Amino acid sequence: MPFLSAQSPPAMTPQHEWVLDSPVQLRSLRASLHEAITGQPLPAGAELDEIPEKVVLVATELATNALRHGLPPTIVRLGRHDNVFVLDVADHSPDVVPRYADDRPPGAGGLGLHLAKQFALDLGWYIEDDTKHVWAEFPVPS
Amino acid sequence: MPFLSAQSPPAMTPQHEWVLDSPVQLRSLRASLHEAITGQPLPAGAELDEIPEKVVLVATELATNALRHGLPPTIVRLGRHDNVFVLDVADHSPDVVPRYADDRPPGAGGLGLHLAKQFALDLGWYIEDDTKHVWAEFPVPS
Amino acid sequence: MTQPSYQIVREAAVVRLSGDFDINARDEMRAALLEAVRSAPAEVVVDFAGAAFLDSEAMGALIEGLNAGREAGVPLRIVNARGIVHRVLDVSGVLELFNG
Amino acid sequence: MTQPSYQIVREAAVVRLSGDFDINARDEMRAALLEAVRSAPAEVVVDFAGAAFLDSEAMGALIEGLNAGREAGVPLRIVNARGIVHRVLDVSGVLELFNG
Ligand SMILES: Nc1ncnc2c1ncn2[C@@H]1O[C@H](COP(=O)(O)OP(=O)(O)O)[C@@H](O)[C@H]1O
Ligand SMILES: Nc1ncnc2c1ncn2[C@@H]1O[C@H](COP(=O)(O)OP(=O)(O)O)[C@@H](O)[C@H]1O
Repeated sequence: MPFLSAQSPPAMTPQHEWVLDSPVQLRSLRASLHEAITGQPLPAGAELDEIPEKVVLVATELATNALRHGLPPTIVRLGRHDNVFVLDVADHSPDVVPRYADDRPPGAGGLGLHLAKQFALDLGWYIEDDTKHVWAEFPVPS
Repeated sequence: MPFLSAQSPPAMTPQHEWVLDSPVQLRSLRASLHEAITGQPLPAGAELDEIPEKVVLVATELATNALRHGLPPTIVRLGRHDNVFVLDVADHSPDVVPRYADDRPPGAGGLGLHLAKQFALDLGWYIEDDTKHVWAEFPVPS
Repeated sequence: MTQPSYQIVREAAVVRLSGDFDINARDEMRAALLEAVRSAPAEVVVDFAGAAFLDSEAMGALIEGLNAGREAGVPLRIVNARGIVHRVLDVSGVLELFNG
Repeated sequence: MTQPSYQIVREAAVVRLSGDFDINARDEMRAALLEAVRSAPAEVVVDFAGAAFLDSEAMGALIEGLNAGREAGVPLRIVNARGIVHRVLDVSGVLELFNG
């Protein structure tokens, strides 16, 4: 699966937004994302605890990609649409596209998007003006 | 808590019985107990998986005590009363009683009954003729 | 706790346990731990990854190993204890004796 | 697997990790692993007990450590990976690369 499908954006109203210029901000992004998600009115339960961790991991992967392969600033948005959390990570390099690494030897990178794909319900990207968005969806347990 | 309370036996009809003469039989006791419990018609669920493990641990502790501190044969019985599993371990030394070890230095033993107490819903013992019974109860999750 | 940190312990000894640990295993388990302690490592790592069962008798051997380590100035650490083995070590306070 | 068995590995090196491991930790993490490998131990135990987060970049450093170990004939093992750290290692197949 070399290419992520270029899908239309999931409808959502962003509720939180973070702007990053450097990887050192990833740590506080995680703390703040985790707080934003667990602060939501959600049903209690063990399975639920995994969702914030998955969102935090995928956000780290996509924001790291945006910082490494795109142009700053990197804008991370979190929103919710019905029973789905939508994470959207934007950078300003519309000409370079995210693609699943296929044949890299172990240690040569290329694990990030594969991991994101495994932890998210759905993963895609789209271009809007001069901005590239990579987005991921997660279930809100009901 | 130096003494286990000498309580009257919980009403139960034993459904399984194992006779042990030696600690080498503990391993097959565990396998067979585990099978007896998981073979019961029980509701599925994560919490449930802990019950067989707890029964298996407490059975090992009580049977080891019977083999070490009592006279053979050691008889292990498993029964069910409403929503409770009853484990009964009998030996033939009615004169020596189980008691919680209180002030042994680490490494000098005396952890077994404390552990059994923590893993069982309830723990007690009684004498019947020339036989001492130590029993433990466990919840059957509903 | 979020800032990453690294500690390298050289010349450790690893005791890798597999199987069921009850009274039948007690003497051999003690012997393995004492052998590891006697080799005078910087620390002994007791790896329970393959252990499926642990009772109070086997914990007795573990504590004897710990005591021998204390006398010899060799710390022992427990790793990879899972499921019922982890609960038994935790509930009895033994995990704390080791890794505390 | 129920019959108890014991394996003692002498002169192991333990790399104990704590904190969050992402791209910011990558270089230091690689350096720690390479240092442990270079000390020519019988094996390297990478202990994740204190690690709360691990991403693909940090896994990159782990795999570089593994590759260096393979060249030097030093096996690396991962212990105490839990929660999201365990899932990330498992789902990506890295756990298998190490302990397989
Ligand atoms: N935001 C992005 N902008 C441009 N290219 C990207 C972006 N995200 C991913 N890519 C491309 O997709 C590839 C695979 O990404 P990933 O699986 O995260 O691995 P890695 O970043 O370690 O190379 C990257 O090497 C890069 O070429
Ligand atoms: N079945 C039994 N018959 C006689 N004495 C027992 C029995 N079970 C336990 N005891 C007594 O209770 C004490 C505490 O038991 P336990 O907590 O299992 O520790 P340990 O068996 O390691 O000494 C034992 O030392 C023994 O004196």
